[in-house]
Amino acid sequence: VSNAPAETASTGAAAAAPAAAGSNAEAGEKVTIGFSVPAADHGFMAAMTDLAVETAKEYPDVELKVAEGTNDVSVQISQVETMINDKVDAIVLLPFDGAALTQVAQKAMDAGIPVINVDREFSTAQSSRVTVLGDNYGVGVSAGDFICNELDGKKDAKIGEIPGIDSLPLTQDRSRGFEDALEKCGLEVSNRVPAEFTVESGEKAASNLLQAAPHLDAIWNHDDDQGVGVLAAIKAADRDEFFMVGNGGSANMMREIQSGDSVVKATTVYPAYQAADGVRVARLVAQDKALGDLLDIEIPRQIVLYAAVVTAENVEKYLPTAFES
Amino acid sequence: MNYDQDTESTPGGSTLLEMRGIEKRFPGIVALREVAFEVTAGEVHCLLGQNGAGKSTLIKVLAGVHQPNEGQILLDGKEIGFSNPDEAIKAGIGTMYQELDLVETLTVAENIFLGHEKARAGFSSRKAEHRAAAGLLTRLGHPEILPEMEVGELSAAGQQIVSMARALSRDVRLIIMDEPSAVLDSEEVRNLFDTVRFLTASGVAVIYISHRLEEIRVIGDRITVLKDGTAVASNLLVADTPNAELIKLMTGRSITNVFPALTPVADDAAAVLEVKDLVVAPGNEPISFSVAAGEVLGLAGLVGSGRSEILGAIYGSTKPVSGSVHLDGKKLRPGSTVSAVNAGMGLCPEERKSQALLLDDTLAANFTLASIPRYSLAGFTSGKREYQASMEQITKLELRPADPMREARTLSGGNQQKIVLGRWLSHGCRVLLLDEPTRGVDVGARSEIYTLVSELSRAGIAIIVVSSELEEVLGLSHEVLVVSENRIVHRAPAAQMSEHRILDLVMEGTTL
Amino acid sequence: MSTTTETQPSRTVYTRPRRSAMKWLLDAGLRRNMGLIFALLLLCALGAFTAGDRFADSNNMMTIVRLAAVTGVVSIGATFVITIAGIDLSVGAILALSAVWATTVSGQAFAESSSWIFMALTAMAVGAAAGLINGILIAYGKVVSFITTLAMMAAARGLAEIISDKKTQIITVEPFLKAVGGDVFGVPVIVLIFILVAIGGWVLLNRTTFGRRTFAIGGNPEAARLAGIKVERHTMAIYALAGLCAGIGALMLMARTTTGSATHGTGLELDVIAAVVIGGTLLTGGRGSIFGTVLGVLIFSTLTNLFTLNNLSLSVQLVAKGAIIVSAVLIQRQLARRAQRT
Amino acid sequence: MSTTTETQPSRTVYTRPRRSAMKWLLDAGLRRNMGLIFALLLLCALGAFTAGDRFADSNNMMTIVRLAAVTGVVSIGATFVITIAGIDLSVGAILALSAVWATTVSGQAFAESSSWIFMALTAMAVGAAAGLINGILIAYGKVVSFITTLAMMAAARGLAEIISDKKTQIITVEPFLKAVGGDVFGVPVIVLIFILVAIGGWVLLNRTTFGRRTFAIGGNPEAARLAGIKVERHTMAIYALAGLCAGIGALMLMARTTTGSATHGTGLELDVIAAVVIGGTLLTGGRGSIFGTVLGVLIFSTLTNLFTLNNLSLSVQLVAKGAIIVSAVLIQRQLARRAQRT
Ligand SMILES: Nc1ncnc2c1ncn2[C@@H]1O[C@H](COP(=O)(O)OP(=O)(O)OP(=O)(O)O)[C@@H](O)[C@H]1O
Ligand SMILES: Nc1ncnc2c1ncn2[C@@H]1O[C@H](COP(=O)(O)OP(=O)(O)OP(=O)(O)O)[C@@H](O)[C@H]1O
Ligand SMILES: [Mg+2]
Ligand SMILES: [Mg+2]
Repeated sequence: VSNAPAETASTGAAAAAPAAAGSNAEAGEKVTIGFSVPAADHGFMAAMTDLAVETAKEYPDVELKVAEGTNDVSVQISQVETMINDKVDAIVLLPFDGAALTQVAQKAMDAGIPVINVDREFSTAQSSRVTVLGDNYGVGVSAGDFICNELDGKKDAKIGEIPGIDSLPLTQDRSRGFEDALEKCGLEVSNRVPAEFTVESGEKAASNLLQAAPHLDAIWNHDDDQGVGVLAAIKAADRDEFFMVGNGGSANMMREIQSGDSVVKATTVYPAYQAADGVRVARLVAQDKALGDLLDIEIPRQIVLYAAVVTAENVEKYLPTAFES
Repeated sequence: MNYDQDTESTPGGSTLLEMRGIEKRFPGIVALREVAFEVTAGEVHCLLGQNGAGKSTLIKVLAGVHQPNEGQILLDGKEIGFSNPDEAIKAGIGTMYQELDLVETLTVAENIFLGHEKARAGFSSRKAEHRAAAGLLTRLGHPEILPEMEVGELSAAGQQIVSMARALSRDVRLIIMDEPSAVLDSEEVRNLFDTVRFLTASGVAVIYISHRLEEIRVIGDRITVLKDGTAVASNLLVADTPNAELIKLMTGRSITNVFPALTPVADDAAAVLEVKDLVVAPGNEPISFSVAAGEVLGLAGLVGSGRSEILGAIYGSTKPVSGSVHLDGKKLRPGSTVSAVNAGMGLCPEERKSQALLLDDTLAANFTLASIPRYSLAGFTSGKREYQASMEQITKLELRPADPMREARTLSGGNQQKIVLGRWLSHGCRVLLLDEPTRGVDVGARSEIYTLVSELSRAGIAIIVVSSELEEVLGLSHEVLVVSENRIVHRAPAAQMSEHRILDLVMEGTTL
Repeated sequence: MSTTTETQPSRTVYTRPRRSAMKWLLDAGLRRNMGLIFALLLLCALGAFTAGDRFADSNNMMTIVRLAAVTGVVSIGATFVITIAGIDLSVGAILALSAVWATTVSGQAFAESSSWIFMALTAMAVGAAAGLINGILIAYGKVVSFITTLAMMAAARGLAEIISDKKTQIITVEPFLKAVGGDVFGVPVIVLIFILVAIGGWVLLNRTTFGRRTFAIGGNPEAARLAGIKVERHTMAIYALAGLCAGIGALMLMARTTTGSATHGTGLELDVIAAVVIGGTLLTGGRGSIFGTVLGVLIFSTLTNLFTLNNLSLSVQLVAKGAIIVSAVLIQRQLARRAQRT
Repeated sequence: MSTTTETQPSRTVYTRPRRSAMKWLLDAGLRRNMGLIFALLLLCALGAFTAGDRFADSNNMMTIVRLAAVTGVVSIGATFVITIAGIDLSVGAILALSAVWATTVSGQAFAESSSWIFMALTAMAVGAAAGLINGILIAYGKVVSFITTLAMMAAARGLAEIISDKKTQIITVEPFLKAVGGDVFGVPVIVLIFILVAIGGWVLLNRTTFGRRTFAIGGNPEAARLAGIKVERHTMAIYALAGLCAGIGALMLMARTTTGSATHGTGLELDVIAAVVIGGTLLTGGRGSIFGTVLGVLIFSTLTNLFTLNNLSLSVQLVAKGAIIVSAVLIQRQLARRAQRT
């Protein structure tokens, strides 16, 4: 993504070292970057926003214009319109709904402002200069594969799934990947209760799920932040006949994995530093630079971040890079 | 009227309260100007004046509801000022407001003790309150009003009794009664007077406001007359001041003939309104009668005898159990006010505030409410036509202030009543139902309304009048229906009836 | 025929004291909304001060109005509902349902083969129909509006999700996007729609018998009933109108986003009620101001714009928003009181 | 009917017909909530029928109540607010602010070194203080409650984000989790808190001077003022009470989730108002029922549980929820009407 090694780049203020990024780190011409995201109504989104803002502060040549976080596409469109009027040099856009923001992104591109699309994809690739994505389908597959492996051919295993906001395409992609992976080993999801990415909703969804399924073998929880609530519910119900896989890669979950006596056995890394990377890329694009380690003199069109699986074996390696949700 | 004559002499007690140079301004109007007013302990001081003269405003200043712009209030010779009602209450001033000031969703006992609940450490003691409330109500002659009843379920008269009980529930030195008799019948007014006498005998002063001069004669000691916000006469002795002089003081003219002569109904006049076997509520007897063009029919009876309910069933505001109503031979849809209004019927309901007025809207909007389409072209309203119609009614009814763009809320009680009448006058109906049309209306306007009724009847309109003042029913109507306990017990030409006869008929009709 | 004419042959003609057009304008709109106008101007001054030309730029102004347009149109409908002391929590969900219904595959195919107008009509019809259901339940079923529209909010949103299978429907009918998403003489069509709906709403509320009855029902439903007004039918019509406005809002949002989605209009109900209430329409009914509503919507969208132009942290923006809302209302009250005194 | 043995004829005329004391009692409590009880029983029957043992299981019942507890406590406070014809949109945000304030690092460190009670007290104090600010603005500033609490909703949420730096604060004070998150004789403490608050709320509303005045202010504020009640002070106290309840809700949610977070209580305000209104408290004020509110909260939480046990998709849940809400109210009305007729 950036020229820095992934681990250090991802931690924002803590470890990021622009100096390591070679010549790209040197201050270039001053650029203004517009930044618009959905409301920080859950921990992951908040972490993502914050990392981006922190990252921007590291670069003296970047001025980041943060628009009010909103889940109203109409408002978000207007924010982008305002940025276009404002003639910013690049826009980092994490759309509430990718398809709905496509047109206005196109408008920005047409106006000569490069748009960096983060996390939730536009409906046409031409509407952004670069797309930085987590691998949502891949995350689902990883979680599914891990569960298949752990259960080791156990038939009729009961699997619970606690997705996040169900109407988001990224949730749908994750579930699809999960289903596909389970299918390969002959399993399927027996109970599925969506939460809303918040601790509170996670606790509520899990409480009900545990009642609906008197016995479970595994749970996949889509989001580590809501996972804190899920764990609280599991403790309250005093259940431990199953194991749980998370997603997101929060420090909390990694510590759970590390402790060894938790139901949490693994989590997939869904990087919260996507937006931060988006900001870095935007800076480079605006300053007309390339990614230092690639021969390509242009920034690539799409960057899909790798979805690693964190387990007790490799948690030491990932913990320092994890975000505090 | 035959209230028991007051034989007490005017008490020469000490001055309890004095108001000096009171001035009260509202946006766009000066309601009180340099008013001086005094009350001595143990007297009944009557406050007279036309609608909008400022009576209610004056007593609200006294009760701490309004703060005067100028002037002083002295209690026992010491200057005081009330910045809120609580302070006035604490100083021993109890008030029965003109517009009933009860919380309809609370029970009788809860209303009586509101603000001074019987409680131990904050926990209310329902039993003690119920006992005390029942005691007060019995003392007022109404043990049938149970303390646990919700006030909203009581009739207006019942609510007035509760209001009275509330004023008595505190230690008071002065009680203000703003038109307490407006919703009461003669029987009940007598009851009220007994209470007033009991109070004055123990040294409590009473400020009494009413538009019925006979009542003043019976209960009052001294009179202060307000006109357009100024006191035109103060401390007149009741015994020395004839009615004619009072009327002159209030209105600036003399009114002699109260009830205009009725034009007899032609023998061949067609029945406009026919009521056939109407059963108003489950268990009631069916009622039938008809009213001819130009006829005024009075419904006489005691409060709560069911007169308003009969009007409601005819008008369609409540759905009758069975039976039918015909207007010009056409059957009306039962339970539909739309059908009644379209056929040419109009109703002035008894509770103007809750049933008739748009308090926050202009007078013009209130006048035209029933005939909105008439003041519009192809669905678009015409301000000019509305203004014209409103001004006509304002002039005709002598409404004050004469400004169609004023909010109805800011008008005095009597003037608000005139708005409702004006609504149907400008609408123009074949049949007009008047439920207590002169409630709270001053002498001058009252005679205007009487004249209006006779004019309307001459123009061929059928009218039904309900009034708790038997004199009014008798004076206005061609024929009288006596109603008792939801039944029509008698029908006769008004000329053959008297107040006594009606009361006798009512008693006979009452199942004991 | 008024009896007055019959009994009084000579009829005096009363002429309304002449008010100059200027004074009338002051009275009708400006005076009462002085505080709001003041608050809006203050925000603009703040914008000009903090963001200079970038704020005062005509493009930026158009952006503000464009943002206000969707909420604005829906708020006009809600003004009627709140004027009769009702509340409509379902407008956001109805908007989503209308948008999704109009953009389903079969619908779009039909629109493509015939005319884009059908897509627009579908959205409006669906909105009006959902509003009508609200209206029937409230007026004839006597279920309180809060509960009815809360239920509709859940049901319409759920139905929208089912219809769209939770997928964002991309609009492929180009003529629709051109027509509703385009410009006329440099003014975006959705802004024109907003202006038209606002003017239409103002006339309907203040200059027609329909509006007169609306105020009457809001002020005193019992009095309205006794005066022969069809309170139930009128109430039903008003909720249908609010639904229709949500449908119009749907097609505007469709053009703006080039999509139909079950997530459209999430949280819109609160924005709408806030705009209407800030605009001076009383939740207790009987008073309503379309002009005030438009100002309310503009205030909120200017606020968003201001925040976007300046570089406040998201959390600080929220705190500031709260403080600004309360101050705006306090200023409004202060000015209104002073106006009354003079 | 009591007959007077005085000279007058018996005049039972001031009263509308005729209800015995027994019937009155029935009316006051059970009868009025009959429809709700019926709806809840119907839901339970449905649960037992579709999910059998899993539904009727005592653990499951406890889960339903446990999930109802937070919303329940906050709704008790809101019942007072709505009884005086107010509205409080800020409870969710206040809850978040209280939770975050109590769980900041320094706060937790202090609690750890002294007593966990301080954490609980902090949450309640913050809630009450925020409510007090609402109350002052509404009662003395005369800003309508909708606007004030809308502003507080934004401001409190923003402040919570600033304080928590948008991070989920994990609670490390074990004694707190043990005390509030634990059980007493098999009953979760948060359920006990819910029961206590409900009983306390009921007593306060129905058995004290405070409650009496609350009803009076809601029923007719002008009459209450004329009766010498300090309407402003009382109004202020009620909003503070609602804030306090949100603070209690915060510490319950903290125990339930073992965290404090600025996202706590998102959307809670609507759930709360819905529960209160379904429970028979009128938005127009003057009538409020704590028992009804508790039933309302239980109905919603049972509904969610039912849906989850039956593995319904969220969209279908939404549609069903809408339909069930409206039917429940229609049934309620039908029953009430029948009760009136007999
Ligand atoms: N709150 C108010 N705002 C504006 N004007 C008011 C207000 N209250 C009263 N007025 C005006 O003050 C004048 C006096 O009214 P008031 O109610 O005292 O009359 P009143 O003598 O009691 O009449 P009535 O016999 O009809 O009750 C009227 O012109 C009325 O319109
Ligand atoms: N809506 C109602 N619900 C229940 N009882 C009612 C209702 N309206 C009237 N009543 C009762 O019916 C009886 C007849 O009342 P109604 O108002 O018709 O009497 P009235 O003769 O007009 O007396 P008033 O002068 O008090 O209006 C009374 O006992 C009254 O309390
Ligand atoms: Mg008066
Ligand atoms: Mg009557």
